[in-house]
Amino acid sequence: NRGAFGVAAALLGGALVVALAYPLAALVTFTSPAAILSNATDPAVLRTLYLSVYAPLLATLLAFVLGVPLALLLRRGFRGQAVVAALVDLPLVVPHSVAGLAVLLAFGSGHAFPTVPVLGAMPGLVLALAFVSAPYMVNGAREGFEAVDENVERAARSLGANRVETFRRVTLPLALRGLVSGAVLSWARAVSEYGAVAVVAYNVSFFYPPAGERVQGMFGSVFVVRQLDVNFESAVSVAVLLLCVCVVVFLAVR
Amino acid sequence: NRGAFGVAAALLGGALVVALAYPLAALVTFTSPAAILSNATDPAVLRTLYLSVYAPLLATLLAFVLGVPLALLLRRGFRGQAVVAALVDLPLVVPHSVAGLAVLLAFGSGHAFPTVPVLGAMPGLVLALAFVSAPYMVNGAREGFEAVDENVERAARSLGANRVETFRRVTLPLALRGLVSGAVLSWARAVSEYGAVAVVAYNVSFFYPPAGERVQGMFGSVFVVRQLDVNFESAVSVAVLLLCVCVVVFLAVR
Amino acid sequence: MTLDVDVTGTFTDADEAFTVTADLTVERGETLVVLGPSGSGKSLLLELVAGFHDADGHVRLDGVDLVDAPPEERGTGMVFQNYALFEHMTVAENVAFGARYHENPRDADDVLDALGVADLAERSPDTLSGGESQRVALARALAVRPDVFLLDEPLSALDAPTRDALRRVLLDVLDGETAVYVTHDRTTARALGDRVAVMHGGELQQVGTPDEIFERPGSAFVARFTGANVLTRDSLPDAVTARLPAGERVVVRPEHVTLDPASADAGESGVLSAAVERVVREDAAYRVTVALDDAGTRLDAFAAEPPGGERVSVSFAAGALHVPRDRAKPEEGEAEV
Amino acid sequence: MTLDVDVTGTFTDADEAFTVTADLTVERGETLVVLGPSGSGKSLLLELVAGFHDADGHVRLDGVDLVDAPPEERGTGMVFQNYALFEHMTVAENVAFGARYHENPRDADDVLDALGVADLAERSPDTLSGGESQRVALARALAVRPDVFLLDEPLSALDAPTRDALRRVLLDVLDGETAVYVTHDRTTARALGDRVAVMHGGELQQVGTPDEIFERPGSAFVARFTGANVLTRDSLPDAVTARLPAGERVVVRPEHVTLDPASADAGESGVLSAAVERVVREDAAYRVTVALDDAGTRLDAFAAEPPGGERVSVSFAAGALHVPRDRAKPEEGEAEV
Repeated sequence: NRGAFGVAAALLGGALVVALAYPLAALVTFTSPAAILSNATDPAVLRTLYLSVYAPLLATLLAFVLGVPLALLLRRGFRGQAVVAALVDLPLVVPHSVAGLAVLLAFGSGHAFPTVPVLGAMPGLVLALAFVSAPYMVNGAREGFEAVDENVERAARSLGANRVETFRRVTLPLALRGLVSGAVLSWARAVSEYGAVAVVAYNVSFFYPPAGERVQGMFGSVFVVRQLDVNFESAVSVAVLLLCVCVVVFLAVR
Repeated sequence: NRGAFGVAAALLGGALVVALAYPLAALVTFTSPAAILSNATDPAVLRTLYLSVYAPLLATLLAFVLGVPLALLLRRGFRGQAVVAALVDLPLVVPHSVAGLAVLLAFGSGHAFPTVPVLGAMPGLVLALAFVSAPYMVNGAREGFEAVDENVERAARSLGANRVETFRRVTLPLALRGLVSGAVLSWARAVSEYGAVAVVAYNVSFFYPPAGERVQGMFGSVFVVRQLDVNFESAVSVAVLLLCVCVVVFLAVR
Repeated sequence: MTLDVDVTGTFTDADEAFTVTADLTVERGETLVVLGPSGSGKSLLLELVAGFHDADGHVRLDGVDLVDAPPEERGTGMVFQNYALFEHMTVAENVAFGARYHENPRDADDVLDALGVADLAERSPDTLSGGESQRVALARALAVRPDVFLLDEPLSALDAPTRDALRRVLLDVLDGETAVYVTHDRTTARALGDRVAVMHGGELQQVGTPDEIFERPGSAFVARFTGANVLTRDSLPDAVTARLPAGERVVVRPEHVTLDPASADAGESGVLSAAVERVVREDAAYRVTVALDDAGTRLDAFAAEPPGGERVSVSFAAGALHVPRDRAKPEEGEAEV
Repeated sequence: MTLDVDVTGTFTDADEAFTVTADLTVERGETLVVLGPSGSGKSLLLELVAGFHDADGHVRLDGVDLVDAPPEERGTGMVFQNYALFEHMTVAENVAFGARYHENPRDADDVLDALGVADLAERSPDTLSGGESQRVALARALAVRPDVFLLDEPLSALDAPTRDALRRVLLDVLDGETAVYVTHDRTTARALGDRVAVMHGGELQQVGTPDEIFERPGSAFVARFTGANVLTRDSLPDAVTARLPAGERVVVRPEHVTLDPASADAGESGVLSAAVERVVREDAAYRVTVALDDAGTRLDAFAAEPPGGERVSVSFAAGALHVPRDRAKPEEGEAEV
């Protein structure tokens, strides 16, 4: 009995493990490491990789600055909290291209910030990325804060630390894991984004330190798709490089 | 002191709430409900909506059948569990278009299933959706199972229920919330997908019950983008309709 | 410091409001134990005194009202059931945490040494046993020389022998300190309390010395909660109850019930006959449960030796019977648990 | 049913292996209490008997070895500290859960009635108090007429008065049943145990009747854990220890220590003089801690009345002193907690 149950579970579960692992293996083994490295020296690919890491970083920074205070408020509780918590989770279920369209309609020319270029520009890219990735930051921070035992903070207060000192010396260090994990997930989500970027801004001009000047570059996830019909092997190479960046960061957090 | 701290948090947090709510509001109010409804009667739009709900449903079903046993195994624990758990979470950080490319390389013509059409076909669409959404199913189910107190199951065993009966009468009912929430999140994630679909299969032929025959249709998130340059208002209408479907399901779970 | 508390606080949880109200004074150097069942509001009262919730009324320390002061300005030292140590610091850092906020803190090593845990100084809190954790938590509070110690069931999470050992430590530490100590355990209350306040349903039922609370409970609830027998007046013969004041219930502590071998005295004035139902050995004596012949009422008695036969004579020490002056809500919470 | 256990199980947590091994017999109708501190492996032993882990050795019920049988075929009825009720069922459904797997189950309503909680039948478990939950858990186990009751600290999560009330219920329920009862509380062990097994570090230290365990502890650990004074032989005068068997430690229970007003007897054979350090009222008596003059050794005594002065004479009842035959690892776990 135990046997039948266990074997069935192992077979079905194993199938899923294979189904998840096999595509990534197929991708990584499609081309040789040498080919990937030679593609990686192409200046356009390097600019793309830089943009794919840098723009999500800006988006995460934005999400961090705005999201950590929100997580604190959500933990403390306030009237209408349920509505705000639902709103924070909403981008998780909005179709990606719809999210892009929404950001475009909200912040595009003539809308919220008339003087900020959005369509096809860096601010638009960062805004779109922040929109889809902020929930990860807020939820990670919130879980981090909620894992801090209230009595531990009370002990600190009772020992003479005021609200700010208690936050700095007790709450923040204890919630740090949650904050970091939220930030990394938020960053990874931004790197992954394709739909919203494809709608709002995938080819943008940005300052590229190695060149010492502003250059034009394409966001990685879009570059992969655009390149498919042009140079399949180059597309795969960029895909593998992007995957490696994400996996390294992902493993670093776990 | 408390004041300054609170006001700063409220301002920053409030800014994020606005930044998340405003784009969705801008999208919904861009066009009139009447225009949306009139677009919704377009047969092509209806087919798109049907496909956007139906294909994710199939992907979720696949993820459910394979994912629930895997969640059970992960909860029970086994050698190499950490590796499998990491692998399950991996699709969460794989860039969406990279995921599509990986699925294409793994299951496309001449690969894993030589006789199953993948590129531009329904099986490919479902596989791509399942790849990106399975982690939500597995993690939801796993959380559901892990929330079941081990002693409650032990009590059932001690009262005479065997492993299967205990699962059916105790574990499953108590984990149901987690299973349902995992399935819905998985479905919502599949509906949202754009990148992988755009790479693997966005225009597919499928059986459409209202017409009683196979038709050609486009996946919603892709339809929105393709339609942007053709008919902006129709694109927005489909976006709003897709958003509504997702929001309704999302609110139903909470 | 003298602590003078007269506060009311209302807490809402899942749309149910619960009000805690208390009026009491803790004299300088006195330990007041707040005794009550789970859900009686005793921990919330402590949190009101510590300043973690908005409260109406006053919390005066040597006459200075602190009811609107933040927790860090109240000079309290708190100890919690779950220890609440700072997991990201060593034991020594935990104990030294409050030093910078106080003019004359105690040295961390000295305090740890005094509590017998000097060797733990460089350990991380998550490597400590329950008893060790609580000693460190106590050391941390001691280090800031608080005006008032507030202790929220510090022994409840510990196993019995550790609890006994730490109770002795607390007796030493709290000697001469002003303290409010919350517990559900009557033995701890009697051991540590200079005075005891019994709480139930968010209100104080009775405040007094341990002897007053245990020997002269103000209500049937207090009597039951402190381990006394609560009998109906009808279950005792008139000869026994004749001189008692009016009241439906009669309270007698098991240590004031005397059991003798069954004899012809039975039926005599003030001597009842009863059947032995159960004998259980406790620490210092046997707890004997007997059923009175006439009414079938059960009561407990302590005896140095187990009764010889199945039948005994029951008598009460002079002045042992007490009629509680039941307060407003006599029946509430009296149900057997 | 007679339960005959001789098992070894190894548990690995965070790369640390912990082995639990026990050899004991529970006679038909007998309650065996496994007494030990947190982390001693007593709960793991119960889980080995219940069949939740792989074990080497045998678990025989009336001679039939069940060591490889799944839990549902072992005929056990388990009660847990955290109640472990089925939250998705009503109380009545909880109690009726096992009926379909047994030929002659008890009626759910009858069992609930017998435990005084018939009125809870249609309630959801999450609306119950701790005491109510544990009565329901007990009813659920009772309903299947188990061959052996296995109880894992069923009273530990309850507050003191609820614990006392439920301990009385357990005395009735377990009367005549074969049961293994795990606890860290010596009072519960003495009240409920026909025999007591003391566990420490995954091994049984001593198995015996409560009197044997409490009066004749086999090791200093058992003595301390059961509340006895453990003294070094040197701290007592030769006149007192002369007739004792060889051994470094001398054990005496506080109830066998007699305190008398300080007198000229001091210095006489067998009478020691001491200073009173602390007097604490417990349920049945005063616990008096004294420091012996010569060695400064502290020991506890029970007294019906608090001592009159600061100095007392200490004497021991005949046969009260006991030298434990310490087992293999005498020092381990003896550190003060």
